[in-house]
Amino acid sequence: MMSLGPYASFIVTSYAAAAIVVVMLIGWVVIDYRNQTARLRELDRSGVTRRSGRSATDTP
Amino acid sequence: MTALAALIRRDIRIALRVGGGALIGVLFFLTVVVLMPFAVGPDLALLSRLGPAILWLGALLASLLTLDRLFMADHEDGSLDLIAMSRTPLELACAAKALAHWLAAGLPLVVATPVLGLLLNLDMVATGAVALTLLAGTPALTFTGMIGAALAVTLHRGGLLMAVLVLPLSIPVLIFGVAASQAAIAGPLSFGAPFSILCALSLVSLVIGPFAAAASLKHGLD
Amino acid sequence: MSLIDLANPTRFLALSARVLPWLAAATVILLTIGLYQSASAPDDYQQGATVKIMFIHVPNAWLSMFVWGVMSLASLGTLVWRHPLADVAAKAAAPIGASFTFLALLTGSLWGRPMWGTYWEWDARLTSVLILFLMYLGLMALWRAVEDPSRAARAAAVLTLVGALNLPIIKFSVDWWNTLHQPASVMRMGGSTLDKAFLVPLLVMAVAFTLLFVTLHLAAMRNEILRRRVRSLQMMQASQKAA
Amino acid sequence: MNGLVQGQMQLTGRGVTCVRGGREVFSRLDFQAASGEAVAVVGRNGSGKTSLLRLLAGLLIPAGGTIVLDGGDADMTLPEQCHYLGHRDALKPALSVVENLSFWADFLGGERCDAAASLTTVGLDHAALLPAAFLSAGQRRRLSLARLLTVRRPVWLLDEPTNALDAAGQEMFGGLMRAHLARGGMIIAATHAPLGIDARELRIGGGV
Repeated sequence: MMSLGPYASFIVTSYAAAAIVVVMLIGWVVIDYRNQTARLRELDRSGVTRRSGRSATDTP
Repeated sequence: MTALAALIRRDIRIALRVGGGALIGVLFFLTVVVLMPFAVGPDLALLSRLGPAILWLGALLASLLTLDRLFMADHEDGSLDLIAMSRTPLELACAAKALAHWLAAGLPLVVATPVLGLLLNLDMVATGAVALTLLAGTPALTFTGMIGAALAVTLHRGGLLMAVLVLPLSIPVLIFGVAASQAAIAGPLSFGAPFSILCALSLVSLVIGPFAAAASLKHGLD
Repeated sequence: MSLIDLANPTRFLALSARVLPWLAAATVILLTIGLYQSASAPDDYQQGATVKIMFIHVPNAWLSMFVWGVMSLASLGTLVWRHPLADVAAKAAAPIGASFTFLALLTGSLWGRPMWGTYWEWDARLTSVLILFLMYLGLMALWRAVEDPSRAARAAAVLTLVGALNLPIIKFSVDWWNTLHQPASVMRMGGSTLDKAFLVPLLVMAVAFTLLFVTLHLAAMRNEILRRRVRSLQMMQASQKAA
Repeated sequence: MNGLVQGQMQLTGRGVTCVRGGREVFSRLDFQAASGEAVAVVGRNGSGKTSLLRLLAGLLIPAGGTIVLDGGDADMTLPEQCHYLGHRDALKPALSVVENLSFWADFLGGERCDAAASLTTVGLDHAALLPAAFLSAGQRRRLSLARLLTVRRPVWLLDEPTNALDAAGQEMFGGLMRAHLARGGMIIAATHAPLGIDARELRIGGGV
């Protein structure tokens, strides 16, 4: 373990905060993606289709 | 009871959804507080002395601005007519709406206070004191401001007129809120006396606000 | 691959799906290298180990401005070419930019505490970043306040561009308002004053965080496109059955 | 679809006078309506049709005269036994269709029926989970009608109820009104267009 000097807690807090915020951003993106695709699938099942006639979920 | 619970639930839901104003109040609070040092100067000693006053003024303006639409939105889409006709007494419905507004827009101000206290160089005790006085005092702001919101419906005018009507009513809350926080920080007065007056003001406004708002709404529905 | 192809949302979804894993992998690798290098960087003779905070503070501060730049470009796309993908790019960037700005503020104040003895100093640079943060929040509030995304996009684009023009003015005013600040160190005229031992990890971290932003931004843009697809399908669903 | 109305009801207005903004809208108006009866309030623009409905709903205070409901629920005032369907739809665009409807059902209280069933009746079941902001004017009107079905009230006060409804919607609405009258309900509607059911005409404001 490297020595961080008298202000170790500040350094650790900074890195931890950065990690938490980044994890939250990733979580937001992933959960949002799941929500939207789930809603798209639900709409697809209830028979709503886009004007072009393609399925709503076909994201190649 | 279910009627009032339904009303509270609906109002909170609307405030939190797209287009709702719950978090804009906090943002306004933040902005007002951040602007202060630019006018006063970055002197930390001065800022920490003015801190409670700045926070209280910011909270006062923020809660007032979001109150503007409390009854106006329901009036414009006709909901207010149905609320007035219903079996629920209009006074209780008004109280429920104000409570929902406080939960969605007033409570976040209290939660944001510690962060702003940091910016104004307040220490833990001072920040805690200001947050506590805001917790006790913002209900009074909401419930007196509600009278102005109801008058805005009656007069078909919101915004500045409402501010002019309501701001004088909130002077006592401001006086005792700031006095209690200052007492907790510097003394020499005790914290208890102004704080209990502040709580009393909140309780009184809890009673007077709904009755006054309902009375003015009843005459403003045509 | 022409720009027109990229501009089609369906094409964009397909392309971004192929690019995203590579971007994510590159981000992880660079972040690992950067973190290792910043861990093994020596202590500063003045600041001691607290200099390590710089390795995340500076990239976040850089991104806080870079993201606004990206949003300004996207806003130009919205206003000049009226391109829907530009709206999507601008909207998806705002929360990410706000997060990075928040991190810049937080790490800045954690760095400042050992140096100045207080978490917050109305120092010119911190204050400018705070104003930038407020502008991000205002922009997000604007996106939330308007229900119709294409109408919100117009307003947000105007606000973003005005903000971009205003930022130097704000920075100048704040500098003038408060002359008690440290001199800028990385971009100083006549070369950097930072030692190479700090500069290399700093640059690696800056690139890694920029890649992180690009990855997140791309993913958020995909979500936004899907959200709009859901919205338009729902509107169709509302009108589909008449009686 | 069982009953809500306790016996016969009679709504009587005697010498009702309405003054708004210092102007006398109508004066000494006598009218009555009974259970199972529909009254169509007609008259030119500005003759006070909406004002009459709002007087009945208790939203305006009459400058003179009396309005009495005999035979209803004695514990409740007239407005509490009325449904008021005004020009404005009392819908929140941020809430979904079913959230809007179930809020009013919870708030208005009293005897109620299934919200999903009334959405099906008015032809909005496919849009139940969508935000009300996505609805067209006609669909918003249909959603307001679903409120009248979900919460049972003996008296319906309708202000231009067929506005924005298409032909199929008007036919559906006619059926709803006939069913309401058959259960012993009462309808008072201000209208320019034909109501679609047999109704006694109440002409106010003179003229043609």
